[in-house]
Amino acid sequence: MSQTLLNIKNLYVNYETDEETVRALNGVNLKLNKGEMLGLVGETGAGKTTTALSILKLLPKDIGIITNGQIEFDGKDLTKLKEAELRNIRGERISMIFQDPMTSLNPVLTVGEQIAEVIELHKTLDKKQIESKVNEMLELVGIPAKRKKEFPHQFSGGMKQRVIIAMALSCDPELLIADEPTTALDVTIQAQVLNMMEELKHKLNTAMLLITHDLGVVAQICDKVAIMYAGEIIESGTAEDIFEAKEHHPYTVGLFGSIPNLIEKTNRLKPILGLMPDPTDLPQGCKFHPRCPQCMEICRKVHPDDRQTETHTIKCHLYK
Amino acid sequence: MYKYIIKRLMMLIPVILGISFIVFSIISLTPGDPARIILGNHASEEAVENLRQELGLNEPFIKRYISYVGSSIKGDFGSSYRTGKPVFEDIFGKFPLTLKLALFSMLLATALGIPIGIISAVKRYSIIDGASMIFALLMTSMPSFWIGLMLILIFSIKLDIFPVTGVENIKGYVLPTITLASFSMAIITRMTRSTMLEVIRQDYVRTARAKGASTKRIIFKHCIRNALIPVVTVIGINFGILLGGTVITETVFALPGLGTLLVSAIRMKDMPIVMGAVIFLAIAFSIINLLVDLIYAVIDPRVKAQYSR
Amino acid sequence: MIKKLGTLALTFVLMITLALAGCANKTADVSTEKNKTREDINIRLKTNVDSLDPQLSSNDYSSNAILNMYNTLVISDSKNNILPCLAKSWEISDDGLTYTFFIEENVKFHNNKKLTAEDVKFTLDRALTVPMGSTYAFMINRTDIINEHTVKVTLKEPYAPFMEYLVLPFYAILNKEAVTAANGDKFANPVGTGPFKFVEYKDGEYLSMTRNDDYFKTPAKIKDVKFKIIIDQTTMTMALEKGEIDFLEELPGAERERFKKDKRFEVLEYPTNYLHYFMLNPNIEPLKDKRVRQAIGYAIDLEAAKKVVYDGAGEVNYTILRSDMFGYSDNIPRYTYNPEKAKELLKEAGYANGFNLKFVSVDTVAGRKAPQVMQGYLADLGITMEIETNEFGVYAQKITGSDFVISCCATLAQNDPDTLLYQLFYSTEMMNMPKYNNPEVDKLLDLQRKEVNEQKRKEYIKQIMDIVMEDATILPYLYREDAATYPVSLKGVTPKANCIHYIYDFYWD
Amino acid sequence: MAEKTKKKSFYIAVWKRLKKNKLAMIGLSILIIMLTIAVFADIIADYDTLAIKQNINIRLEGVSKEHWFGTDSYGRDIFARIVHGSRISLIIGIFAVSIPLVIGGLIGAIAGYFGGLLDNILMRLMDMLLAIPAILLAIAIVAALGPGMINLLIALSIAGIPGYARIVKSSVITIKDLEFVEAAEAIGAGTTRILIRHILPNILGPVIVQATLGIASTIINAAALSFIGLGIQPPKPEWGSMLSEGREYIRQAPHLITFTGIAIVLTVLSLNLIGDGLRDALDPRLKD
Amino acid sequence: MAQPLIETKALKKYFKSPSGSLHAVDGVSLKIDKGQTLGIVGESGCGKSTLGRVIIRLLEATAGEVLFEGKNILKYNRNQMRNMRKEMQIIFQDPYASLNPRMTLSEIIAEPIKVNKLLKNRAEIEKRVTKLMDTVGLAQRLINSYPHELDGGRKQRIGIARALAVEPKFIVCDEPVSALDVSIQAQILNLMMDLQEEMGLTYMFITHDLSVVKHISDEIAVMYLGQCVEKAPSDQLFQNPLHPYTKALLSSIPLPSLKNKGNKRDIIKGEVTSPINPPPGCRFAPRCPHATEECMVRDIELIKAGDEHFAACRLYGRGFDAE
Repeated sequence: MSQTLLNIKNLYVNYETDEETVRALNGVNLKLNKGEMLGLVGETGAGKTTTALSILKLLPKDIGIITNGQIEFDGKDLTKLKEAELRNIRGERISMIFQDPMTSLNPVLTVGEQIAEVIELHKTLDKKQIESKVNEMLELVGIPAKRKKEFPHQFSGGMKQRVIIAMALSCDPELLIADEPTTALDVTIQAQVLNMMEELKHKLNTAMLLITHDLGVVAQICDKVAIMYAGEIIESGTAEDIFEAKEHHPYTVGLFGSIPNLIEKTNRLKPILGLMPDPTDLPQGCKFHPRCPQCMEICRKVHPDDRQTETHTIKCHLYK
Repeated sequence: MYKYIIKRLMMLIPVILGISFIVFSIISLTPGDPARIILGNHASEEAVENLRQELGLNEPFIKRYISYVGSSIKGDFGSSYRTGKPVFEDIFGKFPLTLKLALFSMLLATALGIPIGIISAVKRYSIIDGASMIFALLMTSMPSFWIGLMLILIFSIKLDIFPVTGVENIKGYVLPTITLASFSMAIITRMTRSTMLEVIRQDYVRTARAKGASTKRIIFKHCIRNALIPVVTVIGINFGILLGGTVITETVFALPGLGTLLVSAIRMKDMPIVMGAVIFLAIAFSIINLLVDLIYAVIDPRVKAQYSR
Repeated sequence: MIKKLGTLALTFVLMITLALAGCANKTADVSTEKNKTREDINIRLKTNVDSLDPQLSSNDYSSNAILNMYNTLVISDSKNNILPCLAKSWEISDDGLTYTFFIEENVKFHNNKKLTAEDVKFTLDRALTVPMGSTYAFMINRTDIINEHTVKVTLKEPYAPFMEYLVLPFYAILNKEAVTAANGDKFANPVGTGPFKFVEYKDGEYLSMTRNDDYFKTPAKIKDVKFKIIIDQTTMTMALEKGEIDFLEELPGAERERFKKDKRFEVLEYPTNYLHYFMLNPNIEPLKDKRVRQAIGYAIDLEAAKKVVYDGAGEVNYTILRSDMFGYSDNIPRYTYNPEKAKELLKEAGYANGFNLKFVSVDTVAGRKAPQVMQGYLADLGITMEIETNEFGVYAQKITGSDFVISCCATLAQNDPDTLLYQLFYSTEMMNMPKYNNPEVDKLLDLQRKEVNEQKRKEYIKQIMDIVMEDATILPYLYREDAATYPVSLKGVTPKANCIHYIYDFYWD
Repeated sequence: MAEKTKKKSFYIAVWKRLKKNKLAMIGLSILIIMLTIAVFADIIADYDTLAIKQNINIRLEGVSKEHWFGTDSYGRDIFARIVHGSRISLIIGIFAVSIPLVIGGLIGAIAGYFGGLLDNILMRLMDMLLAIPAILLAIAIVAALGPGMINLLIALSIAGIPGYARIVKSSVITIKDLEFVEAAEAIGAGTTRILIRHILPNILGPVIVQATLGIASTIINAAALSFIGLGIQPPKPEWGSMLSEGREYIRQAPHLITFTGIAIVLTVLSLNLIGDGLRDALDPRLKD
Repeated sequence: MAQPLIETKALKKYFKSPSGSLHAVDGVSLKIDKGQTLGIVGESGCGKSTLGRVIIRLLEATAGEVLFEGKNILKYNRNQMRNMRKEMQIIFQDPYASLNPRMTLSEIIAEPIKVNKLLKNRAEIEKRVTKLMDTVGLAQRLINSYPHELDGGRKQRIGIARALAVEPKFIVCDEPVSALDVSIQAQILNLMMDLQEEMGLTYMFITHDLSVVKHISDEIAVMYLGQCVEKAPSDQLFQNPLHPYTKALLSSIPLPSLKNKGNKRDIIKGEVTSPINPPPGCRFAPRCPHATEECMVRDIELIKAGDEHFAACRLYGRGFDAE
């Protein structure tokens, strides 16, 4: 079992504005080993992005607050670090890429400058060394080095995402957090980018936390999977546990039921009824109970804890 | 790029023709006879009459306009009824003072406006934000002549630091510059603050933070350049207005700028001066707008791409 | 980080103000000791110079300033006596038609050409052709050269105040050669014989001159004269206080006590010949009826009005002629403040409950204030008056076209009342804007103009005054009182009713 | 989960956000005070006896019990004149904004919605008006038509038209391409219905902000025009002309200037504060 | 075979752009029978949205015909077009931008009725609105709420109710579920299929999501750079894709199962070429592994390559001398 790189224990995060308090994360536990790719799956508002942002403490200033829990990275608890120490980790040891490539690059700076910036921040290299590193990274992601003088608006969506990935990996970080990296791209371009990310994972041995709502993407490139609902991880395990095991959390069953199957012809989908819970007043007990077809009396009152098999955990009273 | 500049300058011609017609009609179709004004109410009727003849004021309005346009195309903008000197000699006599005043006050307004705007955006809802907003609002809320008078009272009379009038030496420029700058500074501060707030929320700022860049570096390297693009327009427009010479400040500080010349020309119905000055200002205003657009292209590569096609 | 940005902004601002303040020396101090060595003087000029050629200027303030570069044949002292200048002496024929002037010999122009009778003839002949000629030279018929230094001028008909006219800047003697070369350019380099030579004129800023060392009399004591153009009154008083200007003529009434109490300054108050008066149009209802016009005369307390409009400066004039003018007598009828009589007259005229009228005014300090005071007093009689403050251009056009019911005006009188009465009451006279037409008055005016015997002439003037005051088309108000203000160390300033101050006489002691 | 069925309109949401902005509230309270003064001017101080009646012998008196703000150079009570002056200034402010708002708004809407040649011509016209400095245009008009309230309004309104035309045009262009406008076309709604029901209600935000700031700058411009003698005809009390009258006595009777100046600054400041507050409230994105 | 409800013939739509003319829709011929759903699938920039808008004349076509029940509606004048509006409707992708934020729910749904004067008095309209809300599954208590108070799913239901208000026969659905979460997406798809069965509606369903298009469509047309490259019944298309682009498209979809994880799949290289002044011939040629110069000569029509299965590719016969 490779060595644990990231270990999130019992993480609680609230968004406090003067009108209301949004309880975004409610006790998240997550473990990621070196060189491993974990898929974090969930619908809008499940708390995927909040989890990612709290690792690097990029939550909106004095509004997104970590109220409880630790985030251990390579032995150190990130939640306790001061801003200066965190800054050294961001971009060098952990880097992050975001969903919409169109707006993630600064329109007025050349692509080369923006990649060089992260190297300047963390590595003490002279100008020539930095330039050659920039060229190397661009070639790595399949973009001709001579285009480093061009501006973001001269690249297509797919190309921009490659630049962003090159930028994130240019300091050879141990962990890359990718928040829905290919959602905004077309299917064919998404395929190209996912292939590239898989190759880079093997070549640079970078651990990756891939956040997405597309179970297909998770199946294709992830080693382990965690499914989030209303700020909690309700099921996690290896890809085999999630895609091939028999027992599943009712929400996971509902998710798979909502996706049209490409192979057989199904007449009607089996969607999950009702709506996502309101994060300002979450239901008692199991947060999924209002929408759960197998809801029992206990589910309404008692919060279920993890039923742990060797690698597969499910947070549901059905599987005591 | 040059094709674009020439096209923009070509577009200037219809605008100038339009303006010249509007101003020409306002001045000539309204009461008040220039000849009588020049000779005063003592002069006899026939003295006024042959001066009218001399200045060609008796021809119908349209004929005078056409002859005016005809001669101005050839470069002859006529000479002032009052001084008899060619129009642009008077205008260029007064223009350097107004230009200096406009430059100094725009410099001061930008030097103060932008940093305060940035600080109050970065430290939103803090005391600095509140204080700078109140200060900016106060400046726009006070009539400029009131500010001017107060400045003279305090700095010239009581503290005796700056002169009341006259711009022989540089000290004469201080109080008028502060008066003029107060208004544009307020606008620049508010504009910078709102664009900075906009830029701070952009995704690429979040990417920069994820790269481990400090807030200071993000503000200087990423935010300011993007935030300044719309601010440049505001500075351009304000500079154009200042070039028109602010009559009020010039009256209070007894500075013979373009504004005073133009207002007294309007009152005296000195048509050639009014037309010359308005056309000169229109050209200056359009050139400034063109410069603003070119600066746009320098700052924002997306805009440059548009022009070079 | 933010602190750094803040300090950056503050240092930037301090740097600018210091740079602007630092590189200039402290302005001249007003205190007296340093003045010993002073040889320059800054004088406030109220308007732009509209022409450096005195005959082409229509603005009194501007022509009074440029007069210092020229000389007239004769000048006047503070008591309005006519003294010789370029004309050593002169003879007037018995019938008052011909005037012979004997010119000073060794006078040189600034282009050091000698002054000859030819220059004088050229000046007087040109006076008839220029536009302003109709206002100032209507009485001259011909000018003949007797010899190199003697000139004979013949008038169209005898005109007593002619000598007073020769004092005006319009009659400054020009250099024939220079003026013909300039051919009508108002701003060509002026060539005069005056105590000061032209240096530079920057439109809207200043007019500067320097001492003419080979002046035909002893050269002026002051070397450099600079007329600074400051239009705004408030700015003017502050500039005086700061020492940026050393002499101004019209200190506003509000500031007089303050400056009188201030021992650094001297305030010299004197009445001028500028008569301010209201004009009532007798040809337009409701002022057609004489009694209504008289009622308006009685309705206004001119003493109180003076306090508002001129802050108490000057003394009210009820009789058009000033007490020191020829032909004045105490029993000229006048309209003192008498509201009851005014109401009575209105009732008689059938306007018991008042009427509406519009005051056509001009955008000057007096032009804005006087009508407002009248408005207040007329309101007491139930008369509602609307005030229309116009641009000078529009105002001039309206009054010269007598397109007004009631308006205000001012004119420069002379000691001899002939011009004043002629302008205000003669039916064909252009300045008679209310278009007052009384053949009786016309006859009397002609008689007094020709009458050489002073006693008879006074008699005629008395009769004229009785009629015109009765008709009340002109309601006199006051002769404007100027207040020349200057540092105590400046000497040689004398009261000048015609507002012509010769800088030549000024000196720092 | 009880869903509120009350008709919680968009404007109530805006009001809730505005209420949180302290500065805007200060501005609003000042404005309300000014408005009440303007509306009840006759009750607070009688127009004829105090604001107009001249009383030469109590001229230029300082602050006193009967005359809270002292008297002016004609002996009239300054407090009364400021009170009645507020009515005139606010009327000028409101009219000199609403007229160009309607005209400029129409031009902007037409230019923005139809685009093409019409847009070009109209915008060139606006450029012309904009190229002539606003205050000079106003002076030319007042000098031409003569001073007086109506001409002052005309002068200030003409200068305001291009500003509103541009704001409305840019907002219309952004709204025009949104899908709910296409949906309206799809159900057969005519152009006028789309303009009135769909586009205009959605461009109110920036226009209201510009209007409040517009009233503020109009009051200052009116004062400036009076300062150079082109303002309202006496004896009507207008802040600008009161200020320029008082200027002469700045050293001898400063109270003439101070109180009127403060009145102008307070009113204009309150309008600016509200304008800024509205801009934040109407654009929810600005809220973090 | 009954006359198709809607049919397009060589439909073209070109836009003027600063550097040439943009061929958004470049000669598309399709037909949809009554009660059927035609899926239009393709990547961004292939012109699928423009096609939908041109058919219901939100955008004016540059060339070609659109036959609704046999009649070419492009020739209709304003009034004819006004009652055509009642027959054809559209549903949009972005729930936030497709509803006027200043109008309440009932106003939005009632507007089509009022504009087309279908019902006169208020009570009848009110009744119609509540009935429509039931059909699309909206709770009655939301009648007075504003769009900004509702989530994406409910807003999309309002869009559908608005479209149904005029009882149309044909609805263009422009990516109606792409902006929704998977669970909400499933609810809306089920609703649309139920409505189709109940009211016999005909859909043109535009999307970039292949799994969604397979589920809802009877027939699917694949578009690339303004042209229809393949058209077939949905099962045939997925079991036996013919056009190289369709093959590449299907193979690049990540499947939510581990069956063929890890084995190399042939994904296409490069990026979509520019639609401005496109060269003649097959648009996919620059990226197609089987491309030869023949592909670059002239535009290739849809060639019949099976029962109702057409592909615009040289591999399936000489496309340009039509049999």
